[in-house]
Amino acid sequence: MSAQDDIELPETLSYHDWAAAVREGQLLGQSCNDCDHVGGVPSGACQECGGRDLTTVELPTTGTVYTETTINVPPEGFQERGYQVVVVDLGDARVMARIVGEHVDIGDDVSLSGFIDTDDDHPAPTFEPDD
Amino acid sequence: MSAQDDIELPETLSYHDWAAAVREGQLLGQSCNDCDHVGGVPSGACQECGGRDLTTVELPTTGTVYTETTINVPPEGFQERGYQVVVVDLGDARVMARIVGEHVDIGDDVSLSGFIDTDDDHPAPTFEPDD
Amino acid sequence: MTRASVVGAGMTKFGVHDTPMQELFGEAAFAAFDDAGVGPDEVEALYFGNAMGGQTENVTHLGPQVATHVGLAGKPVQRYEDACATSANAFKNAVEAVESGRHDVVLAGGVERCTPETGLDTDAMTRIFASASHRQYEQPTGLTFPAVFALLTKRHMHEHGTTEEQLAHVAVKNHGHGSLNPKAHFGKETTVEEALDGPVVADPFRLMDCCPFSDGASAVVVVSDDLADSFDAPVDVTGVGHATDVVPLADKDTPHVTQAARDAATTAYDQAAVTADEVDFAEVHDCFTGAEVLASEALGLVEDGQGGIAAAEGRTRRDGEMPINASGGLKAKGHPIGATGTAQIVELTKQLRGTAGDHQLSGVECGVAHNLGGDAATTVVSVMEGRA
Amino acid sequence: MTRASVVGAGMTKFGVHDTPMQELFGEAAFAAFDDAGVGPDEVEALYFGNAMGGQTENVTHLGPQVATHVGLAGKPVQRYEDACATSANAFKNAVEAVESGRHDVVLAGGVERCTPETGLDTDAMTRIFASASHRQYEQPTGLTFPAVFALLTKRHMHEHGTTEEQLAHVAVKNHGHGSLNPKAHFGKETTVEEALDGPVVADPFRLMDCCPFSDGASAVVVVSDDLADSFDAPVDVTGVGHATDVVPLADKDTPHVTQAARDAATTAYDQAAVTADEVDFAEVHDCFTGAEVLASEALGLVEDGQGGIAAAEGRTRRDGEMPINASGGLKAKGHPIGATGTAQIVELTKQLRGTAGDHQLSGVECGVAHNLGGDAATTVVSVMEGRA
Ligand SMILES: [Zn+2]
Ligand SMILES: [Zn+2]
Repeated sequence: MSAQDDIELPETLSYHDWAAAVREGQLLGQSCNDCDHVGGVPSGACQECGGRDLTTVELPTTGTVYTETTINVPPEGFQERGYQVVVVDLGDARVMARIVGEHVDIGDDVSLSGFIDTDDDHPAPTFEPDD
Repeated sequence: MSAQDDIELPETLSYHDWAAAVREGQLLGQSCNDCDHVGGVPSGACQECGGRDLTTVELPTTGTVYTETTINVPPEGFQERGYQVVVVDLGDARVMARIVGEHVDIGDDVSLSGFIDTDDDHPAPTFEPDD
Repeated sequence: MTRASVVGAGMTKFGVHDTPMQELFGEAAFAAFDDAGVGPDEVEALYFGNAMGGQTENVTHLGPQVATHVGLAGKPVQRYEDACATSANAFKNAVEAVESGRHDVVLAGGVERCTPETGLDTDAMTRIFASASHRQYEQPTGLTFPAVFALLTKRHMHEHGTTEEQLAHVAVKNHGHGSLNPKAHFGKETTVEEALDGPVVADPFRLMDCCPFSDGASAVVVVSDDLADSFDAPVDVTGVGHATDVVPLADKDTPHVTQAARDAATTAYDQAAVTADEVDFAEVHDCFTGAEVLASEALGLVEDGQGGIAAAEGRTRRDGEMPINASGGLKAKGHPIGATGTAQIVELTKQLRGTAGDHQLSGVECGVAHNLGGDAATTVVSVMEGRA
Repeated sequence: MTRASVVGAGMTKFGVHDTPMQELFGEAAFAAFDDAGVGPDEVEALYFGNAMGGQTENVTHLGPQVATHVGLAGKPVQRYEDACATSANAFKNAVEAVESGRHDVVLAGGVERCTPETGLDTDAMTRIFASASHRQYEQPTGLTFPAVFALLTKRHMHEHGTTEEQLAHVAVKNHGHGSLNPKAHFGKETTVEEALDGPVVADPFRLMDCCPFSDGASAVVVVSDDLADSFDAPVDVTGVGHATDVVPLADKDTPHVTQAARDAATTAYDQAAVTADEVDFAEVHDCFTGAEVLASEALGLVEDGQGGIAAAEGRTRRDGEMPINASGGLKAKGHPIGATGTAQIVELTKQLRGTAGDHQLSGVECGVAHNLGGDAATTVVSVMEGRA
């Protein structure tokens, strides 16, 4: 049973909705009612056709690593070094996320595992490698 | 005897020269060799005619208050409140400065009294009212 | 002569918004699209204003972000920053882009977040606003932006006898105007007594002499003269003047005359072939009450030295001979820095169409917008007229 | 077709400067004035780029400040910010201003200070650079700019087999080029071994894959086609393409193809009526070695997937078939953000005139500049050709 059955998805997806969902272990995107394009983060208009008739959709929480890098020189506000940032391909859409746990390579299967909010209360989803 | 007799004035006036002079109790400006306009702070070109043939000049250290205000809501980095900032008319040129000592009004006579450098090592000249 | 036409205009309410800048801008841009009846596919470029997102929220390269949000990804996007004149400068460049035939339809607008919703307190924001003064020759004195305009206003008071009461009348007038504008940050009237009783920020300015810290966005769809008639309600841009002045302010010839405003106005009036007498109303940059006094004189709407008196006598009230800031102005409508310039264009558009609602002026055919940046060293003056 | 001509070009040495931005900019602007043989009275407007002065030094409204310094106070000034594509965007708008007849002679240029001379350490500057990534959807992961291009490059390596050795060859080549350019930040050659031995910043990028933090300024005098012949050594701007892409990068169709660069190049080549084959040399935005690989492919100078191989084989070296970054590029010449775009135009101007000195290429008649901003979501591509 997916979370989609339990909670009401917002009609117009805002950053605040998206961030609240990340904190609840859910990734929200938008599907265009004109061209079926799916966007991985909230937008006012479809990236494919510019349409504004968008439906909020729950994105899968598992996917594969599309690309990745390990950061050894972090920005101010991030204490640790050697963390891995990835773009995860979720099928219809992609999201950027932090990896927790073992290092992953392009093509590896990963699952949503939680979030970090070290950056001034802005949450970022975290993924971990599947066994 | 003015300081001008003692020290060599820089041929091309830079901010660093100006700031060093402020720390030494001296105000440096530039006189245009084409139109005689005097600028109150270093510039690459004359404000009047655009000419670049400028001579560094020592400005008077006494003048009258051209305009003034007292600031009760300071920016971050300035602790005190209720300080007075003025534009001083030095004759050929004007400079912005901080007042130390008694409050002054437009038209009052003031003299260069030193400098403050509370702002990240950038000096600002200070003036005080003449008796 | 028509240089370009505004065919769509939109803005958010100015005030406190806990919303990322792209979403705020989207609200204004979509309102402008809908007003014009265009979709993003018809819009060829974005001329975008944001003054301080880098400092307030660590956001740069915001142009393509907001373009993505409104469906314009792919198109050329340029961000302008000229302190408080940020989006008027974007608008000027948008007008030139359609006038020259470079583009047919463009979007111009701006967004800013200045309220404590960004996490920054008054001291921090006061320092950020001070970044528009000279880093080497002004900021080290502890100068603030209220103080910049206080220095100009004090000299004006000295030369012309302008009084604190007259300044208070500007605030009272603009709060009165703002109370009729549902988009305004402040919806409440005030009194001269109340204004004169407020705490001093930088004398002669008390709290009520200063515009608020606001969040908001505004946007307009700008098209070429040729295309304008194919839209429902075009309003013509007949002049846009843009001038600068010497920085720092102590080096200006006569700081309080705001020469850049005079130069920009001369250019704009010449282009539009109008005189100040033919202007029916104006939106001017009243970041502080004294700034409105200086602007009303620089634009020739009031005689030199008479700006304070005109306000006190009600001549610049919405029922006076020369209504100034019928929207409430920056003072009451609010001042989300990068959104202010195009918000003035939104206001002119609505007034000239007769669709300003409760704060509509009657019988207006020619309006002027005056948006300044820094210590008035950047000024953009725009003349708009109803399409014949 | 000639859209505009560059008749004067100047830049500071890129490197470490303990000098306020107006003075740095002045050095470049005066060099451009002198090269063109114009004074400030003949220059009608300033199109100015600065990316992050607000964040690094609490300086905004810098346009009128630098204008004052170079004798242009009074004239219209507009500041552009599009992250690392800041001054290319200023240049584009300058070209359009003279092409349309709005102005006859304008100055375009930019300045930036990024070194620890500003008082900011690596962590602070890394956060400031990250401001060009998405505040809500990218920065919270701890993303940095080396990491942005690492993500693009890693995917390119995955799809095309590009190797770290090939990336190192880009660094070695550009350091070799930079050693011939007295304006370059780095004057020292390096080796593949040395490059592969450096500490990892964001894999696959080691220290030598990354451009330095630099201070510097650049400026060019741009005039209309009609006026160009009255100057000594005009170089024609025959195409300028400007495109954007979706932000954030995860939402881009295929991030590592840098579609905005392909779109901008198509526009620029079409305007110039040239094909990539007719290009003799290019300055591309090699903020990281991988970025040069992506750019060389996006511009069609190298086949898709061959960017790394081409560098390793010396095909993009100054003595190769398609010299890329003969100036040293961002990698060795340096990358004072807001100065980089017009510095590429300075380089093209000098190469096409045959006055580049020790790093002059032989027989070049058509050059391309590629300046990107953010995660390549802004790209400006310019084609320049010697005047017939
Ligand atoms: Zn769609
Ligand atoms: Zn002169």
